[in-house]
Amino acid sequence: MSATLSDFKPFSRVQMAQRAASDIPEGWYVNLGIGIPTAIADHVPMEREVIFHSENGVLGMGPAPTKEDIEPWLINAGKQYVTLRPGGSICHHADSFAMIRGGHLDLCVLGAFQVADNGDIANWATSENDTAPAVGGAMDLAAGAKRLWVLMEHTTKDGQAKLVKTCSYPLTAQACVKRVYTNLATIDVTERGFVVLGMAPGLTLENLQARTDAKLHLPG
Amino acid sequence: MSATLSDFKPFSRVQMAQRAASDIPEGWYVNLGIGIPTAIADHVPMEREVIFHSENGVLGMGPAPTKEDIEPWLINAGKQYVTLRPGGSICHHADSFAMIRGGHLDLCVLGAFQVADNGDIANWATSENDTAPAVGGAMDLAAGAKRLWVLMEHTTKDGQAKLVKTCSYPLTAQACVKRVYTNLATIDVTERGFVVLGMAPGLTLENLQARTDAKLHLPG
Amino acid sequence: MINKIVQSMADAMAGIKDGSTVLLAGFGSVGQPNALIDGLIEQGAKDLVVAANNAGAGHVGLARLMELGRVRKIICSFPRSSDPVVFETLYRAGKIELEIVPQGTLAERIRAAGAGVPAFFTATGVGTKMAVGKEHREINGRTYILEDALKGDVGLVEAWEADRWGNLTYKLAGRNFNPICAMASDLAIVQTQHIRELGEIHPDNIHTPGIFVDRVLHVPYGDPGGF
Amino acid sequence: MINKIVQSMADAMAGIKDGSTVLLAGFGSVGQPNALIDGLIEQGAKDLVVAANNAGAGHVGLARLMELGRVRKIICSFPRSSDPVVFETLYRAGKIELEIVPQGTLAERIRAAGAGVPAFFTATGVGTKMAVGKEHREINGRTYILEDALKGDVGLVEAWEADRWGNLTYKLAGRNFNPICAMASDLAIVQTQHIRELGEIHPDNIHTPGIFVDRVLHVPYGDPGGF
Repeated sequence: MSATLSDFKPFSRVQMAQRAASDIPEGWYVNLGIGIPTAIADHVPMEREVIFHSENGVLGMGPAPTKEDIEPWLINAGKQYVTLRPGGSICHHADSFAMIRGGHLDLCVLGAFQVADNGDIANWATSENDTAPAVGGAMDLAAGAKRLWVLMEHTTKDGQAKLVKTCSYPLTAQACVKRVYTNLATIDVTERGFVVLGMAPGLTLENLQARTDAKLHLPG
Repeated sequence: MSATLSDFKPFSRVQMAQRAASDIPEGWYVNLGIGIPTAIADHVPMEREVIFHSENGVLGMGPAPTKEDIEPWLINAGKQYVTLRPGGSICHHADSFAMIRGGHLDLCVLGAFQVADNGDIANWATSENDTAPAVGGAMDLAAGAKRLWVLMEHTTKDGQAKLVKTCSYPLTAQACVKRVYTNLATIDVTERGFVVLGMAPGLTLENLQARTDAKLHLPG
Repeated sequence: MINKIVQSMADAMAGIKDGSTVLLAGFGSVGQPNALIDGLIEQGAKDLVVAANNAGAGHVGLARLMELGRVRKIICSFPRSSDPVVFETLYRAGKIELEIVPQGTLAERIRAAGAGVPAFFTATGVGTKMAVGKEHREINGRTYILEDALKGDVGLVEAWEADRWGNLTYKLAGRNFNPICAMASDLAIVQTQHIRELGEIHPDNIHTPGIFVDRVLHVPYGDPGGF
Repeated sequence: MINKIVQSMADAMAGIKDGSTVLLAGFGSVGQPNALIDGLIEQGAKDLVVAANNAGAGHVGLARLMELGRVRKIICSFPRSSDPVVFETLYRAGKIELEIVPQGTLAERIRAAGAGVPAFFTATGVGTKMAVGKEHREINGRTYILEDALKGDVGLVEAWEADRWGNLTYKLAGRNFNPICAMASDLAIVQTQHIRELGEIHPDNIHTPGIFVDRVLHVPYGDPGGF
C-alpha cells in the first residue's frame, strides 16, 4: 500500500450512490439491498421513473417519508418506513420473490464482503463458523435479478482486498456480479475478469491494483 | 340381466343429484364436475351454506342467474353463466388449482365412464386411440380433492357395467373415488371394495350385482 | 416517463418472431384477448407454439390462426369446444402437434415459469397416460411426477383496467389465466377495456403489477359474447 | 350458517398439539399476529417447530415463546434482529435447532405446500452452503437444487379485514407472508383488525379466500409499533 490519502481523493458514500444512480436508466425495476445501496434511490430524480422493489412485497417506492407522513403499514425489507409512488403496488411474499427469482428485476444492488473476478459474491457470512448467519433475501436477489451490481468499500477497514481472485467467505451466489462501485473505482466483471471503468481522482491503476487481489484490466 | 324395468324403479337424474346433495354438510368446499354433478347445487338449500368452487377461479357460487340477471363476466368451468353469493371471491387459475391440488376442497363430484373397486376412475377418454381427448381439470380434481364422489348411470346405454374390477378405459386418477351415486344405488368404495349403502326401490342385491362387474358387499 | 401504452395494434405486435411460444390467456370467451389474437393473425408470425386452455372454436381467433397454418403445436387441457372443426381437421391430418396437459398442471407450469421454478413435482396425472415417460418420485409416501415450467416468448392478456406502468386489474372470471400468462412471458402484451391514471387503482388491489407487463393497448369492446 | 369467527383466544387456540409446525406470518412488526403468539404462549403447546422470517426480538412474542423452552426448532431467513438476545443465547447453548433458508426459498416452500407441490427446483443457493446435501440438477444449461414444501400444522396470520367465511384482506406491507401461511396450514388462525359483513369485501379484492382460513379472532389493536 504505497499510496497515501494525499495521493488521491476516494469517492464518498454519497458519491458512490450517485455514480450508481446515474447509471440506472428510466423504466428499470430495481431492488436496492439493505445498507448503502438503499441510498441510491435518493439520487434518482423523481422525473426519471425507476421502479424500486422491496422483498416484502412493495413495488414502486418513492422518497422516504417525513416524520409526519409516516404510514405505519408501509416498510421496506430493511424495516424502514417508505412511501409508495402513484402506480405502486403490494403483493405477498411468494409473488414478490417470484419477481426476483423469475428474472423480472432489471437490477439488484447489494453490499458485499468480497467479489471475485468470476462474478462470485460473498455478502452474508464472514466465516464458515459464524453463529446463526442471516441470509435474508440476498441469495434470491443475487441468483435471480437480470443484473447484479455491488456497492462497497474497495478494501476492508484494515486494508484487506475485497475484490479477490476467489472468495474466502461463504458464497451468496456464483458468477452473477456484473459491476462493482467502490470508493476507489467503478469496475465491470467480464469474461476477462475485472475491467476498470473509472477511478477516484488522482488514483493510478497501479495504486488501485495494489489494493485489489485479482488482476485489473483496462477496457478494450 | 334377469330383472326388467317392472321389477324396480331406478332413481331419476334429479333424485341422484338430490341424494348426493343431501349428503353434503354445511361448510364444505365443493367442486361439481361438468354435466350431471353440476345439478347437485340446485338441491342444496341456500340456508345450508356449502361453498361451491369452479376451476376458473370462482369460489362461492349461488343459484343459476335468470336471463335478466346474467353477468357476462361470470361463468363456471362448464362455461355456463353463474352467480356469486355474498362472500364469494375470484382468484387466478394457478391459485384456483392450488385450492384443488393443495387438498383444500372437501369434496369433488365427477361423472365417470368407469369406477373400479379400488377407487380408480376413468372419465376423460373412452379408448387409448381417442383423437385429441380433452382432460380439462378432471385429473387435478380427482387427485387433489379430499374426497371424490362419482355421479353416473350404473351401466352404459347398452348394459355394460361401469362399476368394474379394473378400468379398461384410460385412467383419470388412481384409488381416489370414495363414493358412487348411480341410478340404481349408492355405493361406498372401501378397503373391502364396493359396499352398497342403498338401492333403488324394489331392487335386490342380486339384481344390482348382475349389473355390476366387481363384487358388491353389504355394510358391516 | 414510463409509458407502456401503445397507440396501435402494429406497435403492440411489433417484433413477435416466427417460432415463438405464445401463452394465450382466457377461459371460454371471458377474459380472452380476442383483439390481440386478430392482431397476431395480421402480424404474420408463424411456426408458433400456442399454450391455451382450449384449441379454438369456429373459424375465428385461435382457430383462424391455426387454419392459416401458423401454429405448429398446441398445448392445452381441453382441445374440444362448441365447434372445434379447425383443430380436429388439422389434428386428424397430422398437421398440428398436440400436447394435452391437465388444466391445473398447465396453470402451475405457467406460474412456475414466471416464478423461476424450472420444474416441480405434482400428484396430478400419476398412474395415467400423462405420466408416461415422466420422472416419478415417492415423497412422504405418495407418488408424484415431475413437470417442467412453461415459459412464453409472448403472452397475450386481457385486462379490465390498466395504467401507463402496466398495472392491471381483471373483472370477475375474466381473471383466469391472465395473471400467470403475464408473469411467465418475456413479452407480455395486454388489451385493456379501461385506461386509468397512475395511482387510480388502489395499490392493495392491483392484480398484476406492471413489472410483468410490457405493452398495453386500449380495446374497449364491452362485454364478452357467447362461447 | 358458516361462522369462522371465534369469541375468545382460548377458542382460537383450541387443539394445537405439542410437536406442531407453526407457520408464523409477519415481516418486521407489520402484519405480525402478535396477539395470536401471546395466545399460543398461554395455550401451552410445546416442542414446536416455528417457521418465520425472523427469530424474535427482545423478550416478547416469538422470543418469549423460545425463552420458555417451547420451540424445538426455528426455520427462518434472518435470525438476527434489533435485539436477538433470546435466540442467540439458546442457539449458543445448543438448546434450539436452526434451519436457515433464503427468504425467497422460504416463501416458495410455504406456497408450494399450499398448492400441493411437494418439491421444486430453484437456482437460489446453488454453489453455497444452502446447497450442501441437496439434489442438484442441470435444466436447460443452468444448475438448480431441489427444495421441499414447508407445510404448517398451524398458521398464525394477521389480517386487516375478515368476514365470517374467513375471507381476508391485508393492509399494504401487512400482507407479506400472511396469504401463504394461511394457504399452507392445516389450521389457519387469523387475528383481524376489522370484521366485515359477508359480501362487504368486493369479490375481486379478497386477498385470501376463506377456503384457506379456519378461525378468525377480532383483535382491533390499531397500527403496528416499532421494530
